[in-house]
Amino acid sequence: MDFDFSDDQEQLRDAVRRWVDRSYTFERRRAAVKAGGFDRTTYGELAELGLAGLYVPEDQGGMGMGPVEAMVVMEELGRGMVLEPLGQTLIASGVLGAYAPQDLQDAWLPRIASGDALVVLAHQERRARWRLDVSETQATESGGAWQLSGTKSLVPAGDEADAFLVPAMAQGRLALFLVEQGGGVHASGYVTQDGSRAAEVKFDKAPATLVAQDGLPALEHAVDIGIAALCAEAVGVIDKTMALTADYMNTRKQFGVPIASFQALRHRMADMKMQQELARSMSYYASLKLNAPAEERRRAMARAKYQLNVAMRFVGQNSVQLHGGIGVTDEYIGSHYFKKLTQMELTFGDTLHHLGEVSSRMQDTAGVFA
Amino acid sequence: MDFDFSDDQEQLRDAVRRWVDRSYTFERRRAAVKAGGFDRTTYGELAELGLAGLYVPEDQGGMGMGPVEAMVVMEELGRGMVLEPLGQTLIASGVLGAYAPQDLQDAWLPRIASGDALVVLAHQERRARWRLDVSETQATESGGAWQLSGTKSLVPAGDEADAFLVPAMAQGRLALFLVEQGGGVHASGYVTQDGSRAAEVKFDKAPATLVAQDGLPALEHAVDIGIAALCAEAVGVIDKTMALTADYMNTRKQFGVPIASFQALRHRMADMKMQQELARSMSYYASLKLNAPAEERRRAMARAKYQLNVAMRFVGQNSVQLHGGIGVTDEYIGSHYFKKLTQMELTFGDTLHHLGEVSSRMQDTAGVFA
Amino acid sequence: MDLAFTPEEQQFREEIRAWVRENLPQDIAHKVHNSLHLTREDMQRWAKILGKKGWLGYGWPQQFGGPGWNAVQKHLFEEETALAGAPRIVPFGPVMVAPVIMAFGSPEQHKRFLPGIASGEVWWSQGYSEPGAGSDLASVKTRAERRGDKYIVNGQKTWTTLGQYGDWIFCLVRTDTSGKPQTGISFLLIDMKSPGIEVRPIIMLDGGHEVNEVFFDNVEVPAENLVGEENKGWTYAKHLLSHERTNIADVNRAKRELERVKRIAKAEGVWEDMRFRDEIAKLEVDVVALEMLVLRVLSAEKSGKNSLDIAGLLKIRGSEIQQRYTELMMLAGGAFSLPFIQEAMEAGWQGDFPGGAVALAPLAATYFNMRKTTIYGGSNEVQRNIVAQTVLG
Amino acid sequence: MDLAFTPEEQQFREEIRAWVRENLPQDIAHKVHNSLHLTREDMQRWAKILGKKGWLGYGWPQQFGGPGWNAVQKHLFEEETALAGAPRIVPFGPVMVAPVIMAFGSPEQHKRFLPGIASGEVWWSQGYSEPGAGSDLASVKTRAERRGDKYIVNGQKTWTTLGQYGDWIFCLVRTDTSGKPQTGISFLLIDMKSPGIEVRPIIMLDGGHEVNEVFFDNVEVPAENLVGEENKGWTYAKHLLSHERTNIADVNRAKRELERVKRIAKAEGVWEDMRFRDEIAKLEVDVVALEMLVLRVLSAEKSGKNSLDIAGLLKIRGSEIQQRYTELMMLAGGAFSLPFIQEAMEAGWQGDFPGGAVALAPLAATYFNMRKTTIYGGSNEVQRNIVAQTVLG
Repeated sequence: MDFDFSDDQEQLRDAVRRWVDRSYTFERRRAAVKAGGFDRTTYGELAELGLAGLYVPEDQGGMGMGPVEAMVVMEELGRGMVLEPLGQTLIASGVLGAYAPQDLQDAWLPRIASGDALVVLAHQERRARWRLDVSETQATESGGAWQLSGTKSLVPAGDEADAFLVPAMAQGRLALFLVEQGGGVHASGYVTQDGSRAAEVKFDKAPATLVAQDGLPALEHAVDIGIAALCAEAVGVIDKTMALTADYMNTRKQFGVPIASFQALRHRMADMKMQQELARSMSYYASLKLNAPAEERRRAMARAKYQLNVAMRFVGQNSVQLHGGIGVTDEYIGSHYFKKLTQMELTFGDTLHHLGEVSSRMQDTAGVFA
Repeated sequence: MDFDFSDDQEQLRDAVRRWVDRSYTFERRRAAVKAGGFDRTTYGELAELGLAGLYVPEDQGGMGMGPVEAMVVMEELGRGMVLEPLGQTLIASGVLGAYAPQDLQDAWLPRIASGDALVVLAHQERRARWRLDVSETQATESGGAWQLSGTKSLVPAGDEADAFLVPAMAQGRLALFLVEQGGGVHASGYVTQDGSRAAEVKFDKAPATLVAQDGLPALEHAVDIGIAALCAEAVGVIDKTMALTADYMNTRKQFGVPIASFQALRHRMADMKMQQELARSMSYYASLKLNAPAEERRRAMARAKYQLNVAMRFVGQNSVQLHGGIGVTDEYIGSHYFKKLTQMELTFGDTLHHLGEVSSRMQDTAGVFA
Repeated sequence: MDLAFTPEEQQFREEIRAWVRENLPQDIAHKVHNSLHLTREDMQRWAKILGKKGWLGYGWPQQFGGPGWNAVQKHLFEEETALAGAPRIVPFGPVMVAPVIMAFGSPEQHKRFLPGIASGEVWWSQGYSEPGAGSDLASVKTRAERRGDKYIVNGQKTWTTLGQYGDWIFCLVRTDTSGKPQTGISFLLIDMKSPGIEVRPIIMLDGGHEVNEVFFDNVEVPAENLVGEENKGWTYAKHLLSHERTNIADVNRAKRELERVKRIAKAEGVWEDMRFRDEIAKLEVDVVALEMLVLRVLSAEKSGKNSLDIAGLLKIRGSEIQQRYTELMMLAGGAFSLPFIQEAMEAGWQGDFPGGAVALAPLAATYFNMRKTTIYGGSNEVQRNIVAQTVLG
Repeated sequence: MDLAFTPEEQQFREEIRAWVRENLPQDIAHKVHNSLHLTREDMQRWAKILGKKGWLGYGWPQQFGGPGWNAVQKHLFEEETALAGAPRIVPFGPVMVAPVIMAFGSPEQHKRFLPGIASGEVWWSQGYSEPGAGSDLASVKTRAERRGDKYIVNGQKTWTTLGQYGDWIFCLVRTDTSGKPQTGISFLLIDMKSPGIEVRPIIMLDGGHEVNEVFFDNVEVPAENLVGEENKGWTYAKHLLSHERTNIADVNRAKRELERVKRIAKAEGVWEDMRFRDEIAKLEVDVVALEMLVLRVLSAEKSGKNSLDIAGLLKIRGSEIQQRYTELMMLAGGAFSLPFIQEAMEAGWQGDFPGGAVALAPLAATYFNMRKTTIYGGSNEVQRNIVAQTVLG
């Protein structure tokens, strides 16, 4: 049992942090939001750092790294509120590497690693809410070729992506497909609450390649990779939110003294610090359980996302409150962290959903190792 | 719409308060707890004040008063943590007056009003939890005479009472009976957490008189009378708890200053004050809805008991915390208020039960008048 | 003690209800019921309808042209308009500055300013907060120097709600720096068309333009626009603040929005989810308890027998509930609350919203916007200080 | 970074587990698993079994006869004993005073006091708190006057846990009143059989006798019982307090009690109630998150690479969770938690409990008793002050 990061991991963290601090300024981000919430150049820079290939094996041009390295990277991207969806790339490369036929891997993984191809998960449907086992998207086969029809919502960078991982019903059973942007795909993009880009993606007899016949385990795995990445990203967002809030409280004066001197506000910060450390602990937990057997992994992700959701809401709302008026203005960076936290709470399952998952998965004994 | 008390109501309050302050000292109460948690002499004094006949019509020897007067009285008894279960007397007289045949009323109401007869509700069964519509107690009829067999738990002052209101299954349907202490009744008494007395009461072919063939509405009404009385009592307990806590905070010094000067503790008190006023508001609401039609009344009681439960736990736990060490000693009166609040939370339905009741009774519109 | 309204009060309610049914424009009510964007014209239109009826200043005494209603009648009016989907009355004129002018202004000021406020013709703004001051109102820095029959005003106000529409602004200004902060403050009425005034928007986190900074650069204000006496403005300001808090709980809007939470939950399929419905149930209890608290205050005001010193509790609880129902609506929308499509918050928008869930379009923005309610009007932390004072001394 | 224990750590755990399985008396474990009353004899019996094995001072370095375990090994020992239902080690001797004697005591004191502590023969009590002092430990008033080779002690200590069983007591006493409160405090070891000592019980709200007042009336204490230097006791006390907090989160007990919450919920039929089960689920997440937090601290201690300054968080969260599981157990019992039948909290009681629900007999009392955990050991309010200091300076 060891929670120290290796030197390589520390170096990776430093590299990403340096890029965020030097290249990914708030002004650049703001411009990117105005321009639609996704910037291919920025994504290219992430790929240049090797991050797009983090989960891609070295012989496919990637770094062949694991969940802990992904966690380190996502924390730093969270600290900078980077808009480009690297978490999606982790999902796509992780799932393709684990479930796709070899030829599909050979075709896509090198392109993902180089940043040439952005592949994202397109699974959200209007009536499914947080359920993964239902879909109204239909897949039909004819002469060995698959076609998909249906609509997926809130697809990250959906009109900028080069391909999609899409769950659909094939002969009454959920399967997972890869669909390329192009004929039969109509993506309509928009900006979301946190400033990033998403799209409504309509598939109309779109040509598709089968990734996994038994799609639900692959889809669950995809979402779990996303949850672990999101938890880590959230830790970065929370860390930065806490730092901003502490700075503000030590600067801002009311009634002649810094507001950091008011005990009621200090205790609030202590409660936020609690959530911050619980969040970090459960983000570690999520990443360290990501390669566990499916049942154990699912239980761990539910626990982690529940705790992170609680922490994100508590820290976000109280940070705004402790800032007062400035905290609710667009000009101040803190309000953007708050919106980011809110959006993450509503991604990959909300608080009540994961409470339900924890509840239904409880066993007689419980603990980190159970 | 008017929340002022009438002069008569204020006089009633003064009379009860005077009795509590002068006659019902903490030392007297402590002695009563040691002696078993119920004192017939004390109950007689309540009856002398007319309180046992509060709900009994004047022509039956009572005061013929209503829920607001009951509320006023219960608040004051709560303030003094009076052990003797006047709420039970309100239940018995209210239910007998509303549901029993006239001859049964004539036989019992005058004796209840005078304090000669203590009649209590015996409804709790081990497997029923908070459900009122199930019972394993069986009633059988033979030649117009009823007999009851079964066990009721946690019957207030159950080994001191003269008679019981008992729900039991009669030909597959819940009916309500009156059973006198005596043959076929075996009551085994004990003290409860708040120092008051209760008993396990076993009925073994005990002779019974039918109060209501359709027992569920009567039992629900009984419990609702109990809830309204308990809410009012809780307001008295909370008021006194708040006063004790404020006094203590202004007296007790730490680090050279009264602990009332620490902002974090002041804000806690503000939150407790919120609960105190919400509790009082919902106690008013409960009493003012007690004569409403059954469906509206049940909804109102669920809302009220839910709010009071939340308030009781919050005020009780925080009062102990603000007191520090002294708050968890038997010697200090405050710890007894805390235990009283805890017991009331677990009487007539806990917090989650009433949340469920509110949830299942929600309508499109909501408000005090809906 | 009685929960029922008197027959007279019932009849009063019926009259209000009938009048609102006939006079509240349905396009405006539609926007209110769905959190769609209200234009200046929308707000002004409703204000003038009320003004014509004599109800824009519904809290005014009869001597100034108000209806002279008691506390319960005012509450019934607020309840009926809120439930019907009327916009909140923009308070700066009729609710805030008017009572100050009535209490402390000259007869000339009464004649000059009150009619325009009562009719809804003149839009007033509030010039209280200043940069860096927040809840510490007494630290006013905007200066007003007396030169002959004029004041020369220099300084800056901020958080001026809807100041971009303002015709006039009432300001706290510093006319004396020698004594304690509370002394040396004056209460000045300023024409916003005066040279030297600049209004700059503050964009809020939801993307909306609701508040402003107002800059004063050598603005000349006729001395006759001073309310009451010089350097006594702090007294008048406190008078205003006590008026500001009467309807601060906003429980009638909460009742309307609770209904809406239920509608949205049903549409989104979470009404059948016990976990989500429990959250609504808790909110329902909170709303009912708040309403009882408000009714207790009204009853005490009406009878004058027992005054209830719980304005702080009303502000705290009311704002918490406002935040909670906007939060629950957003949560009911789930992931479909996430698209940020500003045009979809305008009435009549015909575009495609993701998943066709256009009713959800304003929910996240409304949630974000409502974070302000625990900050403004005296932050909830300041309110807790006040409440604690009543308990602990 | 790795969540798994090393093979060596796994093997260590297995050894502990096997030993505990063989050596923990089952009658004692039964009491622990059911919150039944533990006698002095129970606690002493287990202490001596551990003492014989050399594990009563399981945190001691090898030079003083301890096993010299690292942080992870200590945790594994605590986990295995807690899950098996061992009583908590009474900390005053082996966990509190022993490290102070080791660090600051003389070789003679080492020889005289440590063996009796390590073996479990000698029962120690703590004399820190005084009436009216609470979290303000520096305000010690109990005086110790030097007369020749003796100190004469007068004053009063309070909240002395299990002091009724004590053979010896370690005390903070005032030996100098001239300087700041923190200076002039000395650390004295006192034989509780000395004339002039009186121990009076404080009965707790659950009816239990767990803490005491200890009165000192001209008690003579040989000067050789002074630890370290006169007037430097505050330094030693702080050393002790830092040791006191290591296992303050008590997460292993929390895991055991979480299992018990589930057992009780199933027996009471509320496991199938989604509302109740959700409360258990929240507790489960809380416990897992706390365990991760503890493991992070252990890892940091083991590697010495990153120190984690979060003792305050562990105390706050650990105590909140302790309170919550006792609360949930009581709530699971519902109305049947209400009978207060003290004999039913003794093992082997054969009487009739209402409804036959004898397993519920201690639940309310345990809930009441656990209210102390957010008060003692530095109240959670004091802990929040400390945590805030780390964030805000």
